[in-house]
Amino acid sequence: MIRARDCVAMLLAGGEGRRLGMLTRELAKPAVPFGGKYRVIDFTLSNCTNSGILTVGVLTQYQPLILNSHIGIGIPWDLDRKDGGVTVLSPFVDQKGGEWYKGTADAIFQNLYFIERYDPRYVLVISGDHIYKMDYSRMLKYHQEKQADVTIAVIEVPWAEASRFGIMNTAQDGRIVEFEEKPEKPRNNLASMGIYIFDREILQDHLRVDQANPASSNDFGKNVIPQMLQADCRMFAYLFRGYWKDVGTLESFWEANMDLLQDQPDLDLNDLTWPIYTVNPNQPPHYIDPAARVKRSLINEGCMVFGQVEHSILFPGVQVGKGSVLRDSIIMSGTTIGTDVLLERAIIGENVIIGNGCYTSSPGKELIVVRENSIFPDNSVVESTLNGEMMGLRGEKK
Amino acid sequence: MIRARDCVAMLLAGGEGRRLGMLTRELAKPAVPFGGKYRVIDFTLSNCTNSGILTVGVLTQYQPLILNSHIGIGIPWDLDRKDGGVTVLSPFVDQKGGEWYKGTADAIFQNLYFIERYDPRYVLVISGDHIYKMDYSRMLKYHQEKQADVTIAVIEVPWAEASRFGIMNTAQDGRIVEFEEKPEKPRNNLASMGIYIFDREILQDHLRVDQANPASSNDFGKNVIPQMLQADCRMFAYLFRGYWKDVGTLESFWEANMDLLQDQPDLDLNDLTWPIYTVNPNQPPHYIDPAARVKRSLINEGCMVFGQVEHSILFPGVQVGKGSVLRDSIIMSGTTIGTDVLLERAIIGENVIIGNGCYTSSPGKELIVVRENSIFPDNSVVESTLNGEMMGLRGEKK
Amino acid sequence: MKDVMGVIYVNDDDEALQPLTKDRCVASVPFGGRYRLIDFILSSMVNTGIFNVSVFTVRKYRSLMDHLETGKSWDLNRKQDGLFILPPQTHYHSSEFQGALQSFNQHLDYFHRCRQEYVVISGSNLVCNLDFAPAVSFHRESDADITILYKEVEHPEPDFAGCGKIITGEGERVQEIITASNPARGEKAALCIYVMRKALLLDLIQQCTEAGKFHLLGDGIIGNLQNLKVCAFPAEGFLSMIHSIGLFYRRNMDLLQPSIWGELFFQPGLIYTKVKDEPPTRYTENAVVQNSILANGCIIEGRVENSVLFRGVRVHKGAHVKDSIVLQRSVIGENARVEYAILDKEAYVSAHKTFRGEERKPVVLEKRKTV
Amino acid sequence: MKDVMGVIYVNDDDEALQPLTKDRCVASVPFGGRYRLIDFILSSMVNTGIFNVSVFTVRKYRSLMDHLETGKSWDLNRKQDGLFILPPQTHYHSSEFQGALQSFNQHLDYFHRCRQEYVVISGSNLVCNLDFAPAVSFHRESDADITILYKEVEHPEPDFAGCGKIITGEGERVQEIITASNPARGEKAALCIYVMRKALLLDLIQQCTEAGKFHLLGDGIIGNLQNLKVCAFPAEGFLSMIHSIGLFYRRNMDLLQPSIWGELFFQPGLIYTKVKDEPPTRYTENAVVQNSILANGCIIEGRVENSVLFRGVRVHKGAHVKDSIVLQRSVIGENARVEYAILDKEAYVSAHKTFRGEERKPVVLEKRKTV
Repeated sequence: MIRARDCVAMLLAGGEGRRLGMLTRELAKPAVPFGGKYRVIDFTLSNCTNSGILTVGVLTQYQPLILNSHIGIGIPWDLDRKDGGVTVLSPFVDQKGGEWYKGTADAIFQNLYFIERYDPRYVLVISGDHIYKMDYSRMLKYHQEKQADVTIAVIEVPWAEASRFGIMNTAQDGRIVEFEEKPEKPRNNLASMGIYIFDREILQDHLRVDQANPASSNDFGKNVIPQMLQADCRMFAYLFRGYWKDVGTLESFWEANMDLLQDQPDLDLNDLTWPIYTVNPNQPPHYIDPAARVKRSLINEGCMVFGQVEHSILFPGVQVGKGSVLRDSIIMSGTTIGTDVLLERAIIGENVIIGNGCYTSSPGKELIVVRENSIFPDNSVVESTLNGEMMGLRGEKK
Repeated sequence: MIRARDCVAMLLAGGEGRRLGMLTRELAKPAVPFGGKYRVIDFTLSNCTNSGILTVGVLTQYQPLILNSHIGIGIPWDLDRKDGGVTVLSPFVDQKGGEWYKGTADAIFQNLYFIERYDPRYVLVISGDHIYKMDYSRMLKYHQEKQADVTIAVIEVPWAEASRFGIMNTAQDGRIVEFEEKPEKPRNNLASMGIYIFDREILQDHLRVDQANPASSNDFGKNVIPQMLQADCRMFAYLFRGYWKDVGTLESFWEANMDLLQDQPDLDLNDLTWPIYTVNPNQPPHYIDPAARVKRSLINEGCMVFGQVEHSILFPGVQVGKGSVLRDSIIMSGTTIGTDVLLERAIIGENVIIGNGCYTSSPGKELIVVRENSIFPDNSVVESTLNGEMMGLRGEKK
Repeated sequence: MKDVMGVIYVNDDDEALQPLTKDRCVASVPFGGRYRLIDFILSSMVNTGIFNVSVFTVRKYRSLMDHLETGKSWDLNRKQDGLFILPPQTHYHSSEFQGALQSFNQHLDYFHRCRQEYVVISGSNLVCNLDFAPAVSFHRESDADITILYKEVEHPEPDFAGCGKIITGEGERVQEIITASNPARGEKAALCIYVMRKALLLDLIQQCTEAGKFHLLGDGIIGNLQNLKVCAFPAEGFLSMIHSIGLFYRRNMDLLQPSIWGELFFQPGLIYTKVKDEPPTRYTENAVVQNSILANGCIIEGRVENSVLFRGVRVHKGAHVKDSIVLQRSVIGENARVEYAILDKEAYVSAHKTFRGEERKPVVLEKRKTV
Repeated sequence: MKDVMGVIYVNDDDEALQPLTKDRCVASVPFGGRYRLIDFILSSMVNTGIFNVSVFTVRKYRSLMDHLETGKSWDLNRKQDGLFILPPQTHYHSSEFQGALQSFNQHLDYFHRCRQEYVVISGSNLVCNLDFAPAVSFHRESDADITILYKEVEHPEPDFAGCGKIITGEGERVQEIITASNPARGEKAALCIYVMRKALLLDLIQQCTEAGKFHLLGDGIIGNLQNLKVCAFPAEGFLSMIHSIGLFYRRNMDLLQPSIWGELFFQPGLIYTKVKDEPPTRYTENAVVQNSILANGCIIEGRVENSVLFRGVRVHKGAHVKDSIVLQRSVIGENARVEYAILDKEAYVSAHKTFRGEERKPVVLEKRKTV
């Protein structure tokens, strides 16, 4: 087991996630509900625990209340530790006044004192808005074996999509020789996953250089990594094989949810060797009526299903009335769906009430997104409660 | 027992406490160590628990890190509750941008959503920088009996000092007829303790009025209470009898510590019916050498005493070398005092090293205040490490 | 409720629920897809605002202790008051344990230490969701020495057989309690739930144990019907006392009625239990589930009808589970068939096998056993 | 240390520490002002990085369970691994318990479930602060089947009487273990601490229990000295095994030497225990304290010399406590005198009374008793 002080993880959870539209109106992106039970950040936090990385700083500033109360002192992820554990790091006022985080690198820079408290040899930087299972201890071992200054996790993406990512061009031995942000003609399909291991001292030095540069936007991908490459740091790419999804857009968020519904899902939530932890609700077993029909779905406790649920995800306490049909949809906690409702490709927020006979009508294949606490009277059309741009359906990537 | 939703406490812990000088350089005032083991805020938090007020919002923005990690999810105070419990409320960024708290009333106003979540009938507003034991449930009962809109706890102060306080002039039945902030010629010696119980709706209304007033500094004492008086609210004074001390100045902070050293202290820390909770350190029993002499003192675990300790307070893990003499002093955790040292009226921060033969030399009776991590070489004079103004030795009161 | 403490005692013999009680006491028997029997009475007390609860155990209480832990799931992990598990100070051989008063007498210290004035005492095999506040108010106002909760019997099932039939007079004053009877429809069945002052309980303990008598109802209460003012108070809602495998089976099956499901688990408060890290239950392409309740963590590839599935059950392709209760992490192999059955934890029905009982006589597959 | 688990077993009889063990097992006996004996070995394991620890109990383990709770104080309240308290599955009458292997055999499930490859097994009456990492490294490198930790005896005290004297040959290979002896100065005393593979432990359990033998050292290890490679490895630092009231008294008194105080409590790691909400100890005007250690929560108005005071002790005016060990919440009344004494928890020495033993024969005042 990695001792607490060998490696400290810094989890960037500050993303406002405008592209997730009203899902993030009251939440930081990593706090968005996912997979019928979880919040997006649960995956990275559980990865830390399962990898034996037991000191984690969570950097957050945008709407941190839900995130703060979700994380608490880390009990669900077994991160309530005497030595280390999880700490939520928000910006604060000191005698010089208060300062918000400017970019990802600035967020880490402002919290260097936290890292120094544990005096680690390595710093793992991860981001709270990706869905995947990864053993960081293997990546750390690779980092040590390569005697690298920096290791960046990469994943093979389809060539056709490579130009949407930050692409690493590597030498035979895995050393990164070039980094291209969204290249028009990619020479490689190894995309950065935004997961970095740094030797702590090198990270400190380069963050200080970056801070001193007024032209910098203090971002890892845009500024610090190129700066390190230029300074000839030993930077290696660590190839990750497995399921990985950035849920930065509504479409990809929906896809990642639907990916869980395969008969043999690529991301197995039932795998006891790599459990995904979260705060557990307290609800009775869900009820399936004699007239109900459920397939290719995830149903959480507390639900009552009288209708038909197909290729959909129900969070705790959802009610689906008689004669209703749900397809390709995600219904969050506490929402009530009346009788004879038709929902297709819909993402419905928490505690929504959808009256009898309501229906979605999406001529294109646009996702319908309904914000929490909305109410639809009987027989109305269920429409998105925010406009297209706010939902950011463009394929844009960070 | 008061049910969680009857009354919600809002604990104002945002104070920067400049008058406590370097003690608050890295800490919010309520986080300042006190009494050999505690932090100042422990007293109000324990009062809440012991009074059965189990839903507490702690409002903080100044250097909240120590306070956040001290409070965690409230386990030491038994405030880790499924329903309610303690929640630290820091300012945050939402889609309109970030806003810091302007005054005490503004801090509550910005967190009205937190109060509303519990739908309480009453709101208790307290402040995290007073040392006292008080059963808020009795004050609440008084509030209910009087059918008051607002109840303000008051304490009798010596007439000579009354002009330093906010004074409540009351009618026969306890109803407040007038409020005078630091009156030159007080007509009364009932001083406000800064402890308020509001009917929730009246509080909400008046906070909104206050927010709408651009001339207001959004402070309870200065703005909201006078505004309520003017609006003819039913406001009552609740007379508290017992020990109470505002530790807003260095001198009063020192006095409050020394008050614990009487043979029959006014504030009894050993009273099992009203325990003061805090995070417990893990240290072995303290050791008293055959040559040591300890009297009228509080000594915590982990200390080693080879010298003479008189009328002083030692936090955990303090070492006092042979031949040294401590008088009227407060020594915080982990500090090492060499041999033949003389300390009088000194407040020494955490992890300070005082070499052999050092001594304080205070011709006046000024308190010596040494900030954490300071080092004094052998035979040097132990002097304050910040100037007088920063320490705020003036008798000023809020 | 600050001045009321809760006491949960063993009111029933393990033997009646064999083989489910082979390694566990009755209080620890699983029920309703994710609960243990004790969860119902414990949650009822907590929801009523009783935050000092003791559980007196007799035998086979290890799984109960694992379940209750520090009381965290019921918000009873408190510094003052909270949950107290009080095992016997000596180990009882089969005939040595003679009643709750024997347990209480071994922990007089505990009673003396508690600051509460009143005590609500309850057996541990009740399936219920109760608010004790009305009973406590009635107790105070009626000036009774003891208040017994009763249930007016609604159906002819033997839920309350042997509990005692209460005959009341004016002002709900108890005139007689007939223990050797199965109360009929409309009659008042005693529920093993009592409200009294702690001081009186201590008197009863002393008086009875000195006389070598240990039965709370028989010796403590019926024996004092003449000296004390004993009153009766009705309990409302779905209510059963599980003292046979048949009742265990039928009361689980009752949960398939949405009205009972909604009443038992939500009204007046939530029933709490120890939470587990299980993902939502996954239904695959071929899943067919009807009239069933399912806890989290199951993977359903086959057919499930009229059944109660606990956490982490796996129903493989072509398997058919019907009219059955399947406990935690049991597996039903491909094309296997399970009918009128109770599968205890981690039981395994092999592919193509059939495990079938009868409607009035469900068959039990023991913990970790395979067919 | 991810692949090492810890096992703590009962290696000593309660009788030797009577009356301190009247209501508690040896592991639960208070020591050093605020600890219990088990804290030392448990903290040693945790500080070494062993995060899966099981505690096998035999009798009178309730106070031990109260003390250990969920393992939170040792950071062992974990979802995977963590602390496991494993009581006997049946209750042992006085002669029925014959050795640790009997306990282990009742919990084979636990061993099978654990993912660790190695196991560090230790008795529960050791006062020590050990880092097991060197012993585990030695074990792996020396290719030993079993590594026994030993202490080279420094003084003629009987700390290790009856533990076994180890005779080693080349490469620290154990040739003989003589159990019926008190190892003399310079000899190697076996410490009841063993390192081996879990698989080998399971073999030993099976082999011995099938033969009706249950003693870990005598049957499991000495019985296999010829077939297995058993090596010895030295333990460093202050170390005792508390198996008599005399040793209990003298090893507590040793803590009054600052060098031992600093070594035992801080090196190589901190000793953890269940924390309590006690204020700092208060010395009044007339307090005179010399050469003593005091835990929190005491109020000292009198005189304390050469003594160990646990949490919450009250020494009233004019009282004099000398050469004594005073356990939690005991009270010494005005002008009372206590000398060469051990006061168990909540004992009370009335005003003006004297309670005095002899240096070689300290007298014990039992829990909650008054003189």
